Amino acid sequence: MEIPRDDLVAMYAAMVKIRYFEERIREIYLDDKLPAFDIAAGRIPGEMHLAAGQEPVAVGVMPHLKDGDAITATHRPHHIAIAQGVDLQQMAAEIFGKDTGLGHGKGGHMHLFSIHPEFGCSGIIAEGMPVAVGAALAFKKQGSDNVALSFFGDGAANQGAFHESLNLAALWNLPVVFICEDNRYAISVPKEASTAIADNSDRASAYGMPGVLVPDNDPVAVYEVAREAIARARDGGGPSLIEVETDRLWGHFEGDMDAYRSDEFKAAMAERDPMKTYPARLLSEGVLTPEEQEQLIKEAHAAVDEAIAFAESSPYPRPEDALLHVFA
Amino acid sequence: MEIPRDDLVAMYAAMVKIRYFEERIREIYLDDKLPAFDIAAGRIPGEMHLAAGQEPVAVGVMPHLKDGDAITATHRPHHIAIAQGVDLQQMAAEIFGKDTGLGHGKGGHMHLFSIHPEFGCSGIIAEGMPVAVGAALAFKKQGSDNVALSFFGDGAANQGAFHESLNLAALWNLPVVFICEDNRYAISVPKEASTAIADNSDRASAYGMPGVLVPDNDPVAVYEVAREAIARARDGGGPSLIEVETDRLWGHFEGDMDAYRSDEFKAAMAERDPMKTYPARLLSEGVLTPEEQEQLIKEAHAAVDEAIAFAESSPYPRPEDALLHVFA
Amino acid sequence: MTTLTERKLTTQKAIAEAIAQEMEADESVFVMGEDVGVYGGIFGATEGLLDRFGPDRVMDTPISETGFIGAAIGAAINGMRPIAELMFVDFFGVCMDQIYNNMAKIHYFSGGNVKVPMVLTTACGGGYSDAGQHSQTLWGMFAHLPGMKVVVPSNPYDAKGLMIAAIRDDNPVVYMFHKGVLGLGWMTPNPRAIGPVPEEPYTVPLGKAAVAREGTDVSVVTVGLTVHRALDAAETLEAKGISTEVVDLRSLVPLDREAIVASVRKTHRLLVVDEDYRSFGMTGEVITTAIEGAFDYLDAPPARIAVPDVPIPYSRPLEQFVLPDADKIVAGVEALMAG
Amino acid sequence: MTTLTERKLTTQKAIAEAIAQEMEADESVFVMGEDVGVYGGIFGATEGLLDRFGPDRVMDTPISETGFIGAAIGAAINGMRPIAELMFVDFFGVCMDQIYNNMAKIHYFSGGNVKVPMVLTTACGGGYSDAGQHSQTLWGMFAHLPGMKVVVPSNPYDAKGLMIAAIRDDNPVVYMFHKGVLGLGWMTPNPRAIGPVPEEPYTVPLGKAAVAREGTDVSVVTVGLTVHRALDAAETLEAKGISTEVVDLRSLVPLDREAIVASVRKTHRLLVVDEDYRSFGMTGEVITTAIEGAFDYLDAPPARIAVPDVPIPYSRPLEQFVLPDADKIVAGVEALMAG
Ligand SMILES: Cc1ncc(C[n+]2csc(CCOP(=O)(O)OP(=O)(O)O)c2C)c(N)n1
Ligand SMILES: Cc1ncc(C[n+]2csc(CCOP(=O)(O)OP(=O)(O)O)c2C)c(N)n1
Ligand SMILES: [Mg+2]
Ligand SMILES: [Mg+2]
Repeated sequence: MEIPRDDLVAMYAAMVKIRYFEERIREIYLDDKLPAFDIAAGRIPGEMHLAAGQEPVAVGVMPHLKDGDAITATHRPHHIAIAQGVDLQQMAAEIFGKDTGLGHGKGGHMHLFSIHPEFGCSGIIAEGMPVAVGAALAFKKQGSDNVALSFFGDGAANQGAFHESLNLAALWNLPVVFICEDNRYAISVPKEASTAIADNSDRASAYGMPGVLVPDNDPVAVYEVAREAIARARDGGGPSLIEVETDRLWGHFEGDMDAYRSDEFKAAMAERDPMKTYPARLLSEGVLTPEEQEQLIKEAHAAVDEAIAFAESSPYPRPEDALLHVFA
Repeated sequence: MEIPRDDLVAMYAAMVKIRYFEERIREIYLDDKLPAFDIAAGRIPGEMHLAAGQEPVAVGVMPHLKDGDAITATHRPHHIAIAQGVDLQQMAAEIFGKDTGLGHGKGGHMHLFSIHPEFGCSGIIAEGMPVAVGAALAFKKQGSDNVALSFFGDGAANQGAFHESLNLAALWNLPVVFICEDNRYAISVPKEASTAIADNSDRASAYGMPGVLVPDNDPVAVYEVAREAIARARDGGGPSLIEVETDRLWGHFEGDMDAYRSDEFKAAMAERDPMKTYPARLLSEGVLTPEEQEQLIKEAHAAVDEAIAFAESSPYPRPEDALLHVFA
Repeated sequence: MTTLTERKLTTQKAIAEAIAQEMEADESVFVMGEDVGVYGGIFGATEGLLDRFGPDRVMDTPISETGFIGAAIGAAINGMRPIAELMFVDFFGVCMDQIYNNMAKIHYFSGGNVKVPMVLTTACGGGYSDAGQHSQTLWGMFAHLPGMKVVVPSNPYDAKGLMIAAIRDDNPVVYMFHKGVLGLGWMTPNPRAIGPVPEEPYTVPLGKAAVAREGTDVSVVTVGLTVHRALDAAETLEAKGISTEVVDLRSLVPLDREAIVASVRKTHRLLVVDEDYRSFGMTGEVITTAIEGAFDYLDAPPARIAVPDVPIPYSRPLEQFVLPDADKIVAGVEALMAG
Repeated sequence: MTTLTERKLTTQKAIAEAIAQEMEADESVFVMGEDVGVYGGIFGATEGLLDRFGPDRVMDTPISETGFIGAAIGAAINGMRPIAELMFVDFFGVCMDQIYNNMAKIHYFSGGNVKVPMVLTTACGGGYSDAGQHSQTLWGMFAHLPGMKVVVPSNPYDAKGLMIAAIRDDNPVVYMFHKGVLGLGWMTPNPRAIGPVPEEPYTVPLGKAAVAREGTDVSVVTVGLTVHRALDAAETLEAKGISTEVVDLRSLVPLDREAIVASVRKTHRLLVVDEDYRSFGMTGEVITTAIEGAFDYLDAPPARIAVPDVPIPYSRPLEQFVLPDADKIVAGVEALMAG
């Protein structure tokens, strides 16, 4: 099936926005901490898991979503939230711990919750998987044709919640699509030291659901596989499992020395960086002109800069507001 | 491969012992509680999960075990413990809550722990599965050729611990055999309402380990499949998953009205009761004579009666002994 | 208020009725859990619901507590009001991440934007030789972790009203019913487990203790089945000339600290009784609450009776030794009066 | 005892050294957990071990806490002495069944026949904006559940001695290290996180508190990082003429009740400081212990400072508001002295 030009371009625009967002966050995060790294210091304290390199997984899925669809993501959530269209200013403000943030500064970068679009993430591996099943269950009960997407890492596929979630989704024939971001590492542990088989997509058969491996970190390949899976879910055809081989370009979190990955591995990743390969393809195929590209980059950067400026200039919550929102 | 006559007969003898044990326990359990059933009352209080009908799973595996092998079992543990040769007197005494019991009355029927042979069980679904993996890990580290067996129910196969355990065992190539007792029900919930695929043995492929379905509740069929799996584990060939279709003849626990299973289902189970079919086969094939059978039954019953008499005549622990054994 | 014509129900039936009435009134309420369907719940909390509401609203689940409790969260966020049953509270360990890190925290993390209106029902308590993985109460642990309300009814009237309040509450509520207060036909008979229950829906507010019996000499503060034990003890003590006030906390979160303090200010003596483990739990919290609010009123150091930090043993004499009962409460009060 | 030539280590290095020495001495000791190998543990507890002992004894695991902690139990029963690392204590919910229902209870269920000699190491504590799923201490919850020892070192010397004692103990020991006492290069510098540590193996007994600073006017009882906060506060208070005794509990199970009571009998005033949630936790237990053992000695009602029953918020001003610090301790002590 052909892919509309708009989608091809929109995916690229989202990728640019994501990468630039991650770069800006990284810069600000490290700026305040180096040379004597203090994780508690700076405008953005705490752990920071960035997704540079994994943009294709997020943007390839998003063109198929519609209003009311729900996403649960992981400790590495920015790319997915941005692709889905979560308010960038509120998201940035949350990461800066500001009162204007999605959670008034209570959640931080691992706990971004948005209602429109519906997005949630968490710091516990595989924690969002059953929640996506539950969102899909609600959709089914309510007779809507919305779908839920659950993103998770290769490391998460060995957590019990993976198994229970896929079984439930298949058993109840729910509109949920499980998307494994296989960057081959769970922090320092390579997939072959954690996973008894080569491809998690093969585990779909344990639940009688379709499982597809996308072996390239390519937005178009993701797009095509996700289109089918999401359409099937929307039509009442039940859940699927998609595994995308992707790259985490940077350390697991900022500050990670990344000593467990070889220089060759890192060089190979840089080589195949989708931020190089994808636009090159769009340009060479004439989908995009250099001028359009420049314009698109400018706009994406402006949106990010604006969001970060908003975050920086926003006030902190009052200390005693810590006591609010335990209960509704 | 041929099956030694001794094994065929030993399996039958164990079956007789198990069934008679379960019958005696049931009788005593209910005797003290009916007509006004009070779960707290009588010589054997609390929940009671009996395994009548599931004897083939236990006895088919046991001839392949040797000294030092370890077993973890479930809330329905008697048949396995008896087949393995756990001290029957101490086991009965534990069920009666006596000081002479395996755990001095602290554990009761769901928490039977024996050191020689090594047996443990638990009241939490799938809880024993990782423990068996750990026993196998110890065996491997110690360079022994012992194996660990983990028994669990069809219901347990949807618990996260199942997934994590099988993955770990396969990843580390451990000598453990997972044995699913598929009696098609988890309390009142039929397998098709809990499990997205027909056969849990097919889930072995999600871990790259062999998975075999034994579709008959037949000790000989179990024997053959277990022989191969245990030999492979012992030889360093790694774990396997065996699923045996079996029958829970009675309620989930004693007192269960069993209203969720049809009369036809129950009649069909009674029809194929292995306590009828297996000896009939042994007799017709000339493996056993009626005289030998009678003798064997007499001995098995005597052992059980003796164990129960021992339990009944043993003293209770002193109340204040409740404070002992929290810490070693 | 009790009249001869008043309808009486067991606590179990009161719970099932409350759920049924809310399901009737609100399409978004549904039930999920192991054996909640044709079995009606192992402890009958969902008795009759499958027949009335069908399998889409009364959903049997696999033994996948992480999966289905997490799914309840997702459904709650998306406009439903699920009731998820954890068959025994003792099983919390296989799914606690969803309960305490997710269900209880999403509202806070979201800065109040996302609501998680769900009820987690669960059976607790021992006394019938079900051993250490089926007899715990563990409410102190749930109450320690912020973000969930924790409700523990002791009688049929409260059970219905608290359940309806829990379902209507916009927060996650852990509704813990002690097996011994349910009035089940297969448990040791308990005359206090049956009582008048209005037919129409009503609520009992979460976070309000009840004075189960007024007294002037000593306050016994407790929750769940031991409310019954304390009431029994109070009768014995009355005969001995000691007037015992029994405070039924009814919920641990919110904890009605005012009720605790008020009772202690009145009686000047406090005995806390708990079927949970003694240390780092409810007894310490209630005593500390009294210290914080009524230190100068105390005629004796507050005392406590609880499970002495051992797993619940199986054998009857062992189990009876560790569980609070009326005799121990009587002895505890007498020691307090002497002290 | 400290001399100029004494070797100093950070708490983190002291922990790693303790493990290494026990692995050296005892073939049955091994380590498993996420990123314990080439990474050396996210908080460095296993630094250098992989190089020294190889992957068979320093095993990286999948993110399968139920699986590998359960496996540690099985290995412990079968002659090994595993050390299993739960990366952050906040993750307990995915594996608590193995921890509390299995690891902690098997010895009891077996009537003392089966031993489970294992150490569960885990990082805890906040203060660096890691938000509500990576900043908790939760030790009150572990201490509430019987069957496991619970150790919380506050300094390098104790960390090494307690770790060696934990490994040699025949019981399951939960060894909780607060990130803020480790002396990690990437955390806010803490001068108290480095100190003299003997090279040779030694033990610090489990269940014995330490008087971290002697004083006569008030006892501050606490554990973990807040020991440092209390010591800082004590210096400020000293300048104000208040002599503060700081008691470092070092382990919550066994709880050194005698040390608590002795200190309160001496000072007549008690402030309990805890980085865990306030209600149903350590503060209530320590206060109740003082009430039980030193009621008549108290000149004022004991007080407490703890996290005010909210999840740990991310944003710095919010987090600082909820965490105990030296200023709050100073204010708390001053209020106590006034009361
Ligand atoms: C239950 C649980 N265990 C461990 C962790 C610590 N942890 C955070 S991220 C991570 C690795 C995750 O790997 P993967 O799922 O592949 O995602 P990636 O980081 O590669 O995107 C681990 C182990 C956690 N957050 N939750
Ligand atoms: C984690 C957990 N969830 C639920 C239960 C309650 N429970 C006890 S037995 C049982 C059914 C088990 O079914 P299955 O595994 O098929 O074993 P069977 O009883 O059929 O032998 C359930 C749900 C439990 N003990 N532990
Ligand atoms: Mg990964
Ligand atoms: Mg079954």
